[in-house]
Amino acid sequence: VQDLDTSANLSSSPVIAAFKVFQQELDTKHDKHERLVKISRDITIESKRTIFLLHRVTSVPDVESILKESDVKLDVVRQKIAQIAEELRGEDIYQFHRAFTAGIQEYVEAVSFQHYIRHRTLISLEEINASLVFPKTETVDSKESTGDTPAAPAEAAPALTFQVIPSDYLLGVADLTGELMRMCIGSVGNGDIDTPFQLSQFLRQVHDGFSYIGNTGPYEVSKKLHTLRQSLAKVEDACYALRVRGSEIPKHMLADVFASRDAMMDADEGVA
Amino acid sequence: VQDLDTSANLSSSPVIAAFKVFQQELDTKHDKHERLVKISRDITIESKRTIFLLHRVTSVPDVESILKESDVKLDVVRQKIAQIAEELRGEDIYQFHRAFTAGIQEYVEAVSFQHYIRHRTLISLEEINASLVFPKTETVDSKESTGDTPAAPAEAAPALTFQVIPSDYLLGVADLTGELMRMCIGSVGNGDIDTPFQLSQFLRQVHDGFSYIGNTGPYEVSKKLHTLRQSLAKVEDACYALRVRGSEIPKHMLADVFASRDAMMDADEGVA
Amino acid sequence: MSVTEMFADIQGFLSADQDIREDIRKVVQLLEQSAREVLTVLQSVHQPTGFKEIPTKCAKAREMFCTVRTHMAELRTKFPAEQYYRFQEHWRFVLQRLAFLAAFVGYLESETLVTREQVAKIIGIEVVREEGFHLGVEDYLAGVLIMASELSRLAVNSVTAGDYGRPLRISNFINELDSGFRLLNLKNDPLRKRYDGLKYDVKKIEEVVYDLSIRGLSKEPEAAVDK
Amino acid sequence: MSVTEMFADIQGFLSADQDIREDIRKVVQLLEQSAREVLTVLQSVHQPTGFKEIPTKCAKAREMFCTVRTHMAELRTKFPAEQYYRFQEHWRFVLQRLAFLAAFVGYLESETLVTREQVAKIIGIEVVREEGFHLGVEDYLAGVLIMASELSRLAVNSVTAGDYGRPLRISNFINELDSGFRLLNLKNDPLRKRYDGLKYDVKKIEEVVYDLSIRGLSKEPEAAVDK
Amino acid sequence: MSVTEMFADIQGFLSADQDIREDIRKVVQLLEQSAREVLTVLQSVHQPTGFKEIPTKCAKAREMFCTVRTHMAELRTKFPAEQYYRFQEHWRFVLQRLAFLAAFVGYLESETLVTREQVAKIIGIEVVREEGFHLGVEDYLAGVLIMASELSRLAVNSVTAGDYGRPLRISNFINELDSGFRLLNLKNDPLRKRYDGLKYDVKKIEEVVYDLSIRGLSKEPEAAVDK
Amino acid sequence: MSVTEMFADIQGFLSADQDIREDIRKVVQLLEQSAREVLTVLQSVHQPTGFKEIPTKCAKAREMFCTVRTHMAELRTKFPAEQYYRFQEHWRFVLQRLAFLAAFVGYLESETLVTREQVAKIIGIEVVREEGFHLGVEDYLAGVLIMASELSRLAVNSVTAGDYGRPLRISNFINELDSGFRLLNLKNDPLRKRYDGLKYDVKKIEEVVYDLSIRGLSKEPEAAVDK
Amino acid sequence: MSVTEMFADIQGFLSADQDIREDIRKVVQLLEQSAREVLTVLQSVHQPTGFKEIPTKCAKAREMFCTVRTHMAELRTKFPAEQYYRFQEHWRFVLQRLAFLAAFVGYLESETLVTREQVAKIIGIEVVREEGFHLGVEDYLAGVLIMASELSRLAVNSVTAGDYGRPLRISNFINELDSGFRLLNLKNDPLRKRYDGLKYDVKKIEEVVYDLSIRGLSKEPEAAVDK
Amino acid sequence: MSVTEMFADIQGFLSADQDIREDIRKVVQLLEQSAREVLTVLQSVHQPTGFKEIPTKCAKAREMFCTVRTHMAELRTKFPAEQYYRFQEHWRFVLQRLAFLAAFVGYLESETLVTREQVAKIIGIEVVREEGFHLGVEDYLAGVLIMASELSRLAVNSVTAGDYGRPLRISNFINELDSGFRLLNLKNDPLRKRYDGLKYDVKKIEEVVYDLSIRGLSKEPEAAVDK
Ligand SMILES: [Mn+2]
Ligand SMILES: [Mn+2]
Repeated sequence: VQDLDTSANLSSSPVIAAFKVFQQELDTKHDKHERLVKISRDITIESKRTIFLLHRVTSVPDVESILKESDVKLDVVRQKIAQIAEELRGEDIYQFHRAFTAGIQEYVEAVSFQHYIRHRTLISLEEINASLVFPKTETVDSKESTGDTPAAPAEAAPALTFQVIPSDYLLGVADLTGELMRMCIGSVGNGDIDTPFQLSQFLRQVHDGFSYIGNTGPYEVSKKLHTLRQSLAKVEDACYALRVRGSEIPKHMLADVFASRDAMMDADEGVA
Repeated sequence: VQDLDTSANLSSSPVIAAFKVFQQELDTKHDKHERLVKISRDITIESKRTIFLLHRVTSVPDVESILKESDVKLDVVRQKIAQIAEELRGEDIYQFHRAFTAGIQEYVEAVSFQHYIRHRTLISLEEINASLVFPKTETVDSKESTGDTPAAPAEAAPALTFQVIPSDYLLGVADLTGELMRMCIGSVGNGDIDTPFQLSQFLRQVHDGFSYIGNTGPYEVSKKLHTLRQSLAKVEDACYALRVRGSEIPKHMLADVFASRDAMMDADEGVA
Repeated sequence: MSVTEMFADIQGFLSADQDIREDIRKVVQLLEQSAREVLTVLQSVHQPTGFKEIPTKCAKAREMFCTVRTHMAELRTKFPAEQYYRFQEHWRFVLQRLAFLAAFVGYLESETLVTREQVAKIIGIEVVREEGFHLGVEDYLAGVLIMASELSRLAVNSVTAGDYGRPLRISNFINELDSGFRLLNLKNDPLRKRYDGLKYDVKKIEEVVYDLSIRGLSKEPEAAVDK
Repeated sequence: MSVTEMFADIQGFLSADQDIREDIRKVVQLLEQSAREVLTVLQSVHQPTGFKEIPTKCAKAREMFCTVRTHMAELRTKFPAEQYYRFQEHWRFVLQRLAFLAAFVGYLESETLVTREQVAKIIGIEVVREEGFHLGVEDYLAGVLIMASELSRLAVNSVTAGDYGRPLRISNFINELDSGFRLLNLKNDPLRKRYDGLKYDVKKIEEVVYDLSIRGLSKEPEAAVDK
Repeated sequence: MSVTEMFADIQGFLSADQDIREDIRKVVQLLEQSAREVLTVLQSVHQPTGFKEIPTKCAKAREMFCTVRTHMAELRTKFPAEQYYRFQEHWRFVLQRLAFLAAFVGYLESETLVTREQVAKIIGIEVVREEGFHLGVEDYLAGVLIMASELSRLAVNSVTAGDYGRPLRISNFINELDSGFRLLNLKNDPLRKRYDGLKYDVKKIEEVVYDLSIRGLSKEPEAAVDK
Repeated sequence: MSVTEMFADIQGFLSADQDIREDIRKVVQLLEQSAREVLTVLQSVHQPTGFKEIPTKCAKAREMFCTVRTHMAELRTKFPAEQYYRFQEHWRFVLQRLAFLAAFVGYLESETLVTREQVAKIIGIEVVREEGFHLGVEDYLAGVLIMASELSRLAVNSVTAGDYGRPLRISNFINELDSGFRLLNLKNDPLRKRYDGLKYDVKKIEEVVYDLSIRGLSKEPEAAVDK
Repeated sequence: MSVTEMFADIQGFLSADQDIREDIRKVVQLLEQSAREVLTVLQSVHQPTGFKEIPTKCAKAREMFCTVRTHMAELRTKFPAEQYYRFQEHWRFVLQRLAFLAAFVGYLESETLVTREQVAKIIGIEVVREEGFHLGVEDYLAGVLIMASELSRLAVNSVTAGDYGRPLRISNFINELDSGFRLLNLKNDPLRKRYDGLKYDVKKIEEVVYDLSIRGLSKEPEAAVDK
Repeated sequence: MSVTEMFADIQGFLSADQDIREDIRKVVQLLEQSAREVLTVLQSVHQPTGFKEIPTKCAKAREMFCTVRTHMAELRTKFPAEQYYRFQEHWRFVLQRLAFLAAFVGYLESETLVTREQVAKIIGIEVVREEGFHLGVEDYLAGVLIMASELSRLAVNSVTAGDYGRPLRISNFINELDSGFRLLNLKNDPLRKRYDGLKYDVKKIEEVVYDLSIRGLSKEPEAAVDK
C-alpha cells in the first residue's frame, strides 16, 4: 500500500535531508577512491617499464645513459605520485591506502632497483620519501626535474609531500629481490663475474633482514618470504657455479685464459 | 665478459630491428588494454548507480521521472561503451574481452533492470545491441539523446556499433535476478502485493531458462546458479507469505479492510 | 645506513605498531563489555513487562554510556589522531554496536532518528574526521541499520505485549529510513549487505501492521503519536 | 519474444559454440601429433651421430611441415576468421610448439633467426591479424624462447659430440636474441615467465664457452662460421 | 620387443581408452540434455497453475524417460560392463540428477518413496552391481536428497497456489525420510554434506505446516487427497 | 645411539600414537551410532502425536544413555587421561551432540537448563578437568546452543500440534539463555559463530508467540490441546 | 518394503563397503612398509661403495619382493576382482612405487627397460585387466618415469664414485625412453605432468655426459674406477 | 543455581582460559624474538667469511639459548603441565624453529645428529611427555628437516667460500638422515609433506659433491676436517 502523502512529505523530512548529505559524502569518497585506483594503475605500469629498462644495464655498454633514461621515467611516475598527494591533501592516507598501495609498492621496487644499480646500496625509506616532496601548485605541469633526485623542496610555498608507509616500502623491497636475482643470472650470462658475488652479498643481507623481521611484519610480507628465499638460492647457486668453474684454472693461467678468450671472441677488451 | 663491439653492432642488427617493432606492437596493445579497463570501471560504477536509482521506483510515486533519470544515466554509460567501440574499431573484440567484460555485464544488468521495470519483460540481446549503435564521430561529445532508446542509427555515415556477446548477456541477466529479488522484498515492504507475484512468475521463467541451459554455458554462469536459486526461493517465500496472510480475511471483507487500513494510515488512496 | 640498520629501524616501527594495536585491543575489549551491558538493559523492552519501564531503562542506559565515553577517551590516547584509519579495524565492530545502542536509546526516548552528531556525542567522539576520533558515515549508518532490525523485533513483541499502536509508528519511522537509504549508492561492502537486510525488516513490520489492520486492532486512540 | 524463446536462442548459440570447439579440438590433436613427429626428427641433432645429418633431418622436417600446413588449412575452416581470439586457447599451446619447430629448423639450416613472416609461412598461416589465422607476436616470441632453451641443450651436446665451434656461434646468436628481448615490456604473463628462463639458457651457454676457452678448445678453424 | 614397439603398443591402449571416454562423453551429453528437458517439464509444477496438471506433467516426463533409457542403453554399449567404476566419474553427475527426476516423478504420482529398484527401472539400468550398469546406493541417496529439497520448495509453492493439504503430506513424507537417513552411518563425503542440508528442508516444511495450522487452514477438506 | 636406532625408537612412538587413534576412532563411531539412536527417539516430540509421549520418550532416551556411558567408559581406557587435549578432535563433534541430547532430555523433563554437572553425569564423564575425561565448558555451551535451535523448532511444532502454551514457556527460557550468553566474552571461534545463530532462534520463537497472541490463542487454557 | 526397512538395507550396503575399505587400507599399509624397505636396499647404489654391490643388492631386493607378492595376494582377496576400479585410489600410490622399484631392479640388473609384463610378474599381479588385479598402463608408465628421475641421480652419483661409463649408457637409455614417450598422446593428467619432468632428467644426464666429455673422462677404460 | 549464576561461573572459566592464552602468547612472542636472533647469528655461516667463525658463532648462539631457556621456564609457569596439548598450537611453530636451531648448532659443532634429548636440553624442556613441557617427536623431526634444508644451502655456500671438504661430509650425514626417515611410517600430515622435500636436499647435495668430484676438488687434503 503506497502512501502518497508520506512520499510527498519526504522531500521536507529531516531524515531525507540528512541522507542527501550522506549520499554526497559517500559519492565523493568513492569517486576519490576510483581516481586514486586509476593513478595507481598508471604508476604500476610505468614503474614496471622502468624496471625493464634498467635490466638493460647488464647487456649494454653505456650504463649511464640508461640510468638517465630511467630518471626521466621515474620523474613521470613521481608526477603521478604528486597527483595522489594532491588527492590526499588533508586526508588520512590510511583511509585510501588500499586504492594506491599496489602502485606505490611498484614504485618502491623501481626506484630501489635504480638506486642499487647506481650506488650498490639499499635505498632507505627516508631517501624515498625525500624525493616525494613536490613544490606547491606546480605538481602536474612542471616536468623539468630530470636530475638525480628533485633537489630542493621549493622555496616559500608549503610543499606537497607523499609519505610511503613502511609496509609498502617492505613489500617493494621484497619484490626488488626478484629483480636483483634476474640481474644476477643475466650478469653471469653476460660474462660479468663480479656482479653476482656483489649481489649475493647484498641479497643475503636483505634476506637476513627479512628473516629478522620474520612474521612480525604485515601478512603480505610473510607471503613473499618464500620467493625471496628462492631468489637468494638462485643467486647463491650462480656464485657457487662461478667458483667451481673458476677452480679449474690454475691461478697463474687466469690472465692467459682471458686474453686468449677475448681474442677468440674477436673483442679488444673484456670486463672480467 | 662484455663484448663492446657486439653491443655496438646491435643497433644495426636485424634481430634488434625486429624486436623494436615487437616492442611497439606489444606496448600499443597493453596501452589499449589499460584504456579499456579504465572505461570498463567507469561503466561499472555508473551502471551500479543507475541500479540504485531504479530501486527507488518501489518507494516513490512518480515512477516515470525515475525512469527518465535512469535514461540519462544509461545514455552516459552508452557513451562510454561507444568509447570502447571506438577503441575496438577494426579489432577482434575477443582479444580485449577480458578488459571490459565486467563493465558490460554490469551495463546489461542495469539496462535489463530498467527494461523490466518499464515493460515487465526480459530485454533481448538483440534489443540491447540495437541500442549500442552510435552515429559516426559524434560518439563522445553528443549527449542529447535522452529518449527511450537511441532512435535511429544515424543517416549516411557508417555507424559505430558494439555487440554484447551472449555470455556477457547471460551473466548480466543472472545478476539481474538478484536485483529483482531485492525489488520484490522492497515491494512487499511498501505494501505492493501485485509486483511480488509478477516477479515470482518472471523469475521462475528466468530460473527455468538458466536450468535449461544448465552446465552448457560458461563456467561463470554455473557459479551464479546457486545465488539465482536462492533469490527465487526468497521471492517464492514472499509470495507464499502474502497468500497465507491473505487467507485470513474472508474475501467479502477485503475491501473493508483496505479501506479502514488506508484511513488508519491517514492516506487518501492506496495501491492495493 | 647499512641494510641491517635499516631493517632494525623498520623492525622498530613494526614493534611500535604491534604495541599500539595491543593497547587498542585492550580498551576495545572493555568497550565491548560495556556495549553488551547496555544491550542487556535495553533488551528488556522486548519483554511484555518492559514497555512501561522504557523511560527507566533508557535513563539507566544513558548512565552507562558514561563508562563508554570514559573508555573512548582512553582509546583516543592510544594512537595518533590522524591515523584513525590505520587502526580502524580494531574498533569498527564495537563502534557500530555503540552507534546502534545510542540510536536505539534515542529512538525509544523520542521516536525519532538520532542524528550522527547526537550519536557521536552520546558515544563521546567527534563527527568530523579532522577533529579526531570520529563516527564515520558508514559506521553511523551501520548502527542505524542494526537498530532497524531491532525495531522490527520490537514491533512483533509490542503486539505480544498488547501495545497495538507502536507497530504503526515504527512502520512510519522505518519507511522514512528506507526512503533515506534508497538515496545512497553503496558499494558491494558489508554496509550494502546490511542494507539488503533492511528490506526484510520493513517487510516484517508491514506484516505486523497488516495483521493488526485486518483485525481492526490499530484503531486505538493514537492521535497523540501521529508524529 | 518470450523468456523461454530467448533462452532457447541462447542455448542454440551455446551449442553451436561447443560444436565449433569440438571440431577445433580434433584438428588440434592432429596438429599436436604432427608436432611431436617433427620434434622426434629434430631431436636426433642432440645425438653424437646427428650432427652430420642435420641437413637431411631439416629436409625431412620441412617435408613434414606439409602435413602441418594441411591441418592448419583445415583448422581455419572450423570457425569465422574474425573470431580468432575467441578460440585461441585451443591452439595456443600447439601453435607455440610449431613456431619453435619452424624457428629451430630455420636456425639449424642457416644459423639465423627466422622472422615471424618466415615462421608463419612454414606453418602455413598469416602474420597480420586482419588477414585471418595468424601468428601473434606473443606466440612467435614464445616459440623463439623454446628454441633458445633447445639451443642451450644443443651447445652442451655438440661439445659431447666433439663439435667445439658450434657453442660459440650459438652463444653469439643467443646474446643477440637476449638483447632483443630486453627491449620488450612484458606483462606478468606466461611469456614473461618463459623469458625469465632465457637468462638461464644464456648462462648455460656462457658456461660451455668458458669451459672450452679455458681448455683452448675453441681455437679451431672457425673463420668460416663467423656469421 | 624394442622400446619403440612397446610404446607403440601402449599408445594403442591409451588411444582405445581415450576413444571410449570420448564415446561416453558424447552419450552423457545427450543424457544431460534429456535430463534438463525432463526437469523443465517437472519444474512447471511450481507454477500456480501447475498443480492441476501434475498428472499430465508426470505422464509427459514418463514419456521422456524413454529417451533417457535409449541413451542409457547406448551408454552401456560403450565399455565393458566390469569397468563401470573406471569410467564412473563421467556419468555420476547426470545419474544422480536422473535418480532425482525419477524419484520426483514417482513422488508426484503416488506420494511415496520410489525404491532404488523402481528408480533404476525408470532410468533403464540395473540395481545389482554384478548385472552391469547399475544405480549405486550413493547415487540413489543423492537423488533422493535433491528431491527432498525440491519438495520443500513445492510445499511453499503449493500453498501459494491454494493447495493447503499437500504441505502436511510432504512434511510426513520428509520426516520419514529423515528417520531413514538417521539409520545410516555416512562418511564425511559429499553425500554426508548433502544430508546435512536435509534438516533445513525438514524445518522449512514444518514452518509451512505451522503457518497453515495457526490459521486453521490445515483443517480444510482433505478428502481431495487421493492417496 | 646410532641414527638408525634413534629413528627405530621414534617409529615406536609414532606407531603407538597411530594405534591409539585407531582405537579411539572405533569407539567414537559407536558413540555416534548411539547418539543418532537417542536423537531418533527424541525427534518424535516434533510429531503431533509426540506431545503426550514426552515422558515416555525421555525415559527411553535416559535408558539409552546407559549405552553411551558404557562406550564413554571404554573410550577413557584408550589413552592416558592427561592426554585428553591431544586427541580431543576425535570426539569433540560427538561429545557436543551428546551434550545437546542430554540437555534436551533434561529440558523436556523439567523445562529447566540442565547444568554442566548434570549433563556430564548423564554422559558418564567428569566436569572437572583434573579428574580426567571431562565435559569442557565450550562443549557444554555448544550442546546448549544446539538445543536452543531444536527448541525453536519445537515451538513451531507444538503450535501445529495444538499446544499453545509451550511456545511462551520456551520463549522465556530462551530469553534467559540469551541473557546468560550475553554475560560471556566469547572469542571469534566456532562457539561464537554458533552463538550468533541464537538470535535467530530467539526471533523465531518470539514470532510464534506473536502469532498466537494476535489470534488470541495464547490465553487459552492449556487443556485445550485439541488434536 | 517400508522406508525404514529400505534404509536398513542400504546401511547394510554402506557398512560392507566401509569394511572392505578398512581391510584394503590395512594391507596397503603393509605394502607401503615393504616398498620403503626395498627402496632402502636399492638406495645404497647411490653410495660410492654401492657400485660393486649392485648385484647383491638386486638379489636382496628380488627376495624382498616375495613379501610384496604375499601382501598383493592378500589384497586381492579383500574385494571382488571386477571392482578393481572402485577401490583403486587406495593402492594407486603404492602400486606406482612398486612398479618403479621393480623397473629399477630390472634396469640395474640388465640395463634394459623391464616390460609391463615383467614388472607385473615381479609385483605378483596381472597385466591383462580381465584377469583381475592388474598393473594398468598408466601405473606402469608412472613407475617408469619415477625410475627415470632416479637414473638421473644415479648418473650423477656414479661419476662421484668414479664410474665414468655408466652416465653415457644411462643417457642412451633415457633418450630411448624419451622417444618412446613421444609416441604417446597423453591427456592433461598427472601422468602428463610427470612426463614433463622427464626432459629435466634428460638434460641433467646430458650435462653429466658433457662434463665427462670435456674433461676427456668419457673415453677412459672403465676398469679405471679408482676409488 | 540460576541461569545467570551459572553463566557468571562459566564466564569465570572462559576468562581464566583467555588470560592463560594471553600470557602464553606474550612469552611465545619473546621466544620468537629470541629464535630470530639466534637465526641471525647462525645465518652468518653462509657468508664467505663465516666459515672460520663457525665456532665463535656457535658459542654465541649457545649463549643466546640461555635466554630461550629462561623464556621457556617462564612459559611453563603459565599453565598446568597436563594441559600441554590444550595450548600446543600457540608454541608449535616456534618450538619447531627452536628445535631446528638447536639441531643446527649441534651439527655445526660436532657434525652429528643431535638427539631429541640433547635438543630438548638446549631448549630447556623435557623429552618425556609425562614430565611436562616436552619436545614431541613430531616437533623434533620437523626441526631436523628444516635443518636438512639449511644444510643443503650450506653445502653450496661452503664451496663458494672455498671449503671443498664440507659438502661430502654433509652428503653422508643427510643420506643417513634420509635412511632414518625411511624407517618411519608417516601419515599424510604436514610432517610427511616436509619429509617429501628432503629428497630435493639429498639430490642438491649430491650434485655439489659431483661438481667437486669431477673437478678433482674433493680429493684435496681433508686433514683439516677436525671431526
Ligand atoms: Mn618485479
Ligand atoms: Mn547487482
